[in-house]
Amino acid sequence: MQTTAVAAASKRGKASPLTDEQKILLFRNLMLAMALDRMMMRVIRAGRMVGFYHEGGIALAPGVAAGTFLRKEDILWPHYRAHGLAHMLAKGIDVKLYVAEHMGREAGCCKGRSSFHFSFPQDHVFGLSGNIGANFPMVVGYGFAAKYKKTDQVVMNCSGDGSYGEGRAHEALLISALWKLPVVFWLENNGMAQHSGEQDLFPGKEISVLAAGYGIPAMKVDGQDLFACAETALAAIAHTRSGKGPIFIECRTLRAQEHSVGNLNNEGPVKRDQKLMDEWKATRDPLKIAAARLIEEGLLTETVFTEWQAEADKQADAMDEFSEASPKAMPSVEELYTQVYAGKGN
Amino acid sequence: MQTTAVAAASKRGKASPLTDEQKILLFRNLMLAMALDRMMMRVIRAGRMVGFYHEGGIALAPGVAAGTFLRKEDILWPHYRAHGLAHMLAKGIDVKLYVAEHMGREAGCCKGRSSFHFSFPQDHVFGLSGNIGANFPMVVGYGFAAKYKKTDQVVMNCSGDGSYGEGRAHEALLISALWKLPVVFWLENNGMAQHSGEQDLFPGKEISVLAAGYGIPAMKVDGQDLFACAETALAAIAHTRSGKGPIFIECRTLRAQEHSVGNLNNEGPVKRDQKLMDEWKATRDPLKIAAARLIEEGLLTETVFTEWQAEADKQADAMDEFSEASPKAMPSVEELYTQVYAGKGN
Amino acid sequence: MTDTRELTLCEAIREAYIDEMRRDERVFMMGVSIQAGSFPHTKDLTPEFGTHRVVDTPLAEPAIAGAAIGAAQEGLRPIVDFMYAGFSYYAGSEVFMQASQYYFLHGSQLPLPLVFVGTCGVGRRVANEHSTLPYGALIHHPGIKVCMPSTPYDAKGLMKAAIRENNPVFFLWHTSMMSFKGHVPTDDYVVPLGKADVKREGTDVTVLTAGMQVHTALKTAEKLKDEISIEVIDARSFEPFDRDALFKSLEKTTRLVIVDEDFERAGFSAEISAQVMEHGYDLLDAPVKRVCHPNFPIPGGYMDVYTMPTVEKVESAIRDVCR
Amino acid sequence: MTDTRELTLCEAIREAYIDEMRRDERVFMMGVSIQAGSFPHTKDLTPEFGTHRVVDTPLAEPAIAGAAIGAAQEGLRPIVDFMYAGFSYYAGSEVFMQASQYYFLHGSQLPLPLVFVGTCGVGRRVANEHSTLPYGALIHHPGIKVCMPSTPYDAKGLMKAAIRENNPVFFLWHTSMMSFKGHVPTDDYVVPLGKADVKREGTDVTVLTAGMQVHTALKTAEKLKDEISIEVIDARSFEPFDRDALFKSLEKTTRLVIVDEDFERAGFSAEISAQVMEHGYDLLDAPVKRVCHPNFPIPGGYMDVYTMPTVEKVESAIRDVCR
Ligand SMILES: Cc1ncc(C[n+]2csc(CCOP(=O)(O)OP(=O)(O)O)c2C)c(N)n1
Ligand SMILES: Cc1ncc(C[n+]2csc(CCOP(=O)(O)OP(=O)(O)O)c2C)c(N)n1
Ligand SMILES: [Mg+2]
Ligand SMILES: [Mg+2]
Repeated sequence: MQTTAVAAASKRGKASPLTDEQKILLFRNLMLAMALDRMMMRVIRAGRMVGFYHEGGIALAPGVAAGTFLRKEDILWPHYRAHGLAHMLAKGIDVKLYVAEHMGREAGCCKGRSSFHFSFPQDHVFGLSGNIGANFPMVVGYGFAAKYKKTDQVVMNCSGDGSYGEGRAHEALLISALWKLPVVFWLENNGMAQHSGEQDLFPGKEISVLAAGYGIPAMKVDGQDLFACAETALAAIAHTRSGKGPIFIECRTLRAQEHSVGNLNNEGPVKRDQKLMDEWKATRDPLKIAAARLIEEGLLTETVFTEWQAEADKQADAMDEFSEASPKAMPSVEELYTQVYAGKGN
Repeated sequence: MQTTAVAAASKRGKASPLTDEQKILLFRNLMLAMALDRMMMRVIRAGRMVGFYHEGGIALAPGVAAGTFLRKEDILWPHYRAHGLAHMLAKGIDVKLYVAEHMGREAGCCKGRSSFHFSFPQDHVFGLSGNIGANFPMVVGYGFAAKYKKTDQVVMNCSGDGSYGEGRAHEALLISALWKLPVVFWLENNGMAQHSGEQDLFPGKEISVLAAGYGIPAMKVDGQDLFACAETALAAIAHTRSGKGPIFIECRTLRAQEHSVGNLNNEGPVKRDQKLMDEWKATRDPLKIAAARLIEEGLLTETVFTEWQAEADKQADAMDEFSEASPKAMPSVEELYTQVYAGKGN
Repeated sequence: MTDTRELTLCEAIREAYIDEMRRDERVFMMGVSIQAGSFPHTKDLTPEFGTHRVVDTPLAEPAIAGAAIGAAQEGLRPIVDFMYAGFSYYAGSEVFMQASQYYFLHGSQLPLPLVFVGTCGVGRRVANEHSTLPYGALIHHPGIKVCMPSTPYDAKGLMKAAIRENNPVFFLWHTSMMSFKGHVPTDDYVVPLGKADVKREGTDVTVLTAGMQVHTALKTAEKLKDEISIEVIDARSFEPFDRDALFKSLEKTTRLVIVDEDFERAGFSAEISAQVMEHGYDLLDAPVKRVCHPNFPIPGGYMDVYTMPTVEKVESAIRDVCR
Repeated sequence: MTDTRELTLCEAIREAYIDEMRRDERVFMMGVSIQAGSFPHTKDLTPEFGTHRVVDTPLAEPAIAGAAIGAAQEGLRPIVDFMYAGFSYYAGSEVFMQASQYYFLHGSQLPLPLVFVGTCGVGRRVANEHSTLPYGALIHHPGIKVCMPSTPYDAKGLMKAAIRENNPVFFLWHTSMMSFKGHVPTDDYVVPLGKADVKREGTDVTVLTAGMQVHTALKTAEKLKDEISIEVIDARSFEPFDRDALFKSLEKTTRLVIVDEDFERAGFSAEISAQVMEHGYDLLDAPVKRVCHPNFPIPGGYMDVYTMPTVEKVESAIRDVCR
């Protein structure tokens, strides 16, 4: 029953367990994730998306960190913010199929019918759900299956502070601890759920304190610090992969914009402070923070930054184009009726 | 965020905050509760009960303690074991109407139609539910109402260790802490839920450790020690009544018999140890423990014990007779159809 | 004569809240992010009523649904807003079994005045939980009343009736109708639960429907007006259901089409068809037809154009029953 | 010829578990107190299969329902026993929306082979959660198959079919039938989901029913045999429903009574009545009649004698349709 506050790893400089290659990979993943987030915002603003989009903004470092070190067979439940694009691209998933899904296209990963509640079964990613907190019961099943099959799969279970209001979170924490399931409870705590601030959501500030009640070790990390998040993810994955049972990670991050496109941006009845959010964007942008660190370490130059950035934007745009090129998925009712049940069992 | 292990008060002897009158009241309440439990067992074994009965046995001290100091307007959710009879009679409720309910009689508190999922609205007792854990969402409502109406009502929320598996428990703990609701989380932990032992139910031994995660103070008490339970109840009620928000009490008790009448008595696949249970009955019977203490303190003699015992048994039998004398409730379908909705609103 | 103004559906609901919270101190509201107004019907209520009567809750649907029951038992009159009605499935036990059944099971002693609110509806392309219309499932479980307005007028009146009702009511509203405008009186009025409304009179065919689909039915009636005279009945409440109004119409038309955005199987339309079978068989000159959501999950994407009731589908059903 | 023995309904289910767990390593079971056997169908399975395949869980229905989905997505074939089916309402979202809808919504790529099990039924006088038969509510939500046996033979065969099925199945069994005995083959067989069974042939009236009520129907048929020839059809699965079998029978009898222990409103019987209205209108010589649980919560106490379908009520419905 230990609660370890991990000192922000970036302060430890060269002591980081991350290799240079890993740092660059993480950095470029974050760059792409943020480029994708901007592209998605353009697409929804242009009215070309079906359904919702929830901007990631400057909150994507935890997702990149959570995804980057997973193996293909590890199970990932991505946080729904920015629709898990950061998590998934970091895991190596071909997310253009998911972009197409957002646009309701035939090329979509779920044939354009899932809205954003998609699945990539072959990549061991099984969703997002319209009901926040739906991950919790499911991860019990993933963790159970890993133990049952005697694999060393890890379950990376990402969700927001809002989701920890649901009783389902308790059930998952309890059962994961009881059965020593390989589940990383990866909390991306931005202190907000829709239009409610943390003072209306949780009695304390740190949700990770819950973990102790179940005997689950917990760590906290600055969610704006990509490399700190990554080091924590490595530690968490190693912990669970070695059979030690679940672990709880609280990444503290920021929501510098409204909940979802076209929404209010309030905390309860009060409008949130735009100046503060602008300041966060200026000073707490994880890409800028990571870039400064890489430059300091001689791993990056301004020129390379600009080059990579252009590449990331191009990649993002290509996904948009790929999606637009695919026809709108509009199967008939008759065809859909054939899709309700899977064929023959065994 | 404090977890206070309350030293068994009985050891503190005269330092107890309980008056002699209170001790005697508690003792006689327990005596009656145990007499009622035996009577209910006779009734169900004789095939005269409709529905279930879950024997209380030697686990009724916490319930008596939880109920005895409540005011009429305080809300009580009784633990379902022994169907809350101990809790309710201690609160001063006319439980013969509930006995009649168990027998499906017209005199039943809910017109004989609730099985054991009764309610005494005028006494601020609103049930038991077929779904274990149903108390948790409801107590949020009771606590909210007390605060909203600015009364100093206390909500005594009694349930077993099994119920704390449900996510609804988390939601109630979280919201009660967040809103500082006057809820006593009164856990009667017998280390069993139906045919599962605690090793299959909770990762640690003490469920009260959960409370710390929400910043809820917690106390533990020996559930076989009536007076220790009572002192803890007094402290818990005082705490919540004074507006300090919720409190968590873990009473450790014992299940010395099967889950419900006619059931197996296993822990998982293994039969429970009958000798151990018999030993508990011999050495851990709360009435015997309390009697010894009262005799030691000069508040009871063997003769008086026998007298009171006979009185309690008579009272219990009278409830059976009262119930038997009432006709079986068998309204027609037409009549029941008039009972679905309440009349005019306001 | 009462004054009326144009209000949106959400503004009309909001006015009902304001009226009833002014009238009765026991009325309060809870939900996730209702203070800001995740939808406009709860926007800006705190300046007048405070955050203790318009309460933001953590995400914990079972707890807030159960809290409504508990608070009602302790004498309050709660309104619990689930945001999307599909989220209420987390509280399946509290909604389907507890709220609806406790009054009866506990001996019909203690009224449970509470209102659950949820938005729903196909056509915004957001799939399952954000679309599901739970009325078919709700009415299967006895003890809870269920309504859904098709106009701002009905929205305000039904909400006021729901809040004054002494029983649990699930008030549904269609997300696509958020900004639908209509005349709403300033004066106090209620639209009673259990009273259908003839939204258009006709003599050849009755179309029974509710919510958003009232408008599909009205458009169809308009389109066919030179050929077939269509009576459009807005059920407004699914439970209690106004069978008298329906049968009165059938006496005239002898033909029935039910238009229902919810899943077809074992839903509201099935029930009405079965009731007509049992109690109105002799009124009919043709079998009842249903136009519903097909029996597959509500997809996201562009498929809603095929899965929703449309003028074409309603027209074709009408032509079928007239054959 | 295959050997048969007399087994109870629970023993028959248990045999299906044993067969299928032997056949397929991916099959496992979870539930509250299933190792001991809170009901006999899971009794004493751990000596052969171990506590890792017959798993006792904490009380946490949403988690174990969701765990079934998760484990199925990861290639296992879970059986989740809710004990009483009414407890599954805690997992309303997992059962009604997620298990049933994910296959379709996720592009019909990944089968979800899982079995939910729950006991239910009126008549043991234990009221709501311990009685509720959720099949009416379940079939309203597309994507999940639902069945309930009326004999030990069907119990074993349906359970084996459910376990081998590549889709979510909710297997219900009636608590009052726990000890019902019947012949069960030792050889491997399945009773396919979606196949009704004519439990008694007749020519005058069809009685469609399932589970425990098959026996009420059979008793009624026996009672009236000299007067009215009654065909008793056991639906066995509510979804998929074997409409062909029903219509074949109706072609002969032209009269239909549906006997359904679940709530009447918007349930299985309503759906079948509506389907007959839509697709079999011309087959009928009288309107379909339903004999169901009345539209009020299932009371405890002695009222079940009035609320359950009985021979008297079924007889009276039969006489009505024969008039
Ligand atoms: C069961 C349920 N309740 C409410 C919602 C509405 N909702 C969607 S996202 C959201 C906020 C979630 O907050 P959090 O988990 O902290 O993620 P964040 O948006 O802050 O990244 C809410 C309330 C929902 N989708 N599902
Ligand atoms: C939601 C739900 N799940 C399971 C059950 C079956 N059940 C009834 S009592 C019980 C055990 C409860 O254990 P606990 O709360 O510890 O009380 P105890 O019986 O030990 O006094 C169980 C599993 C139920 N009634 N409701
Ligand atoms: Mg958040
Ligand atoms: Mg217990």
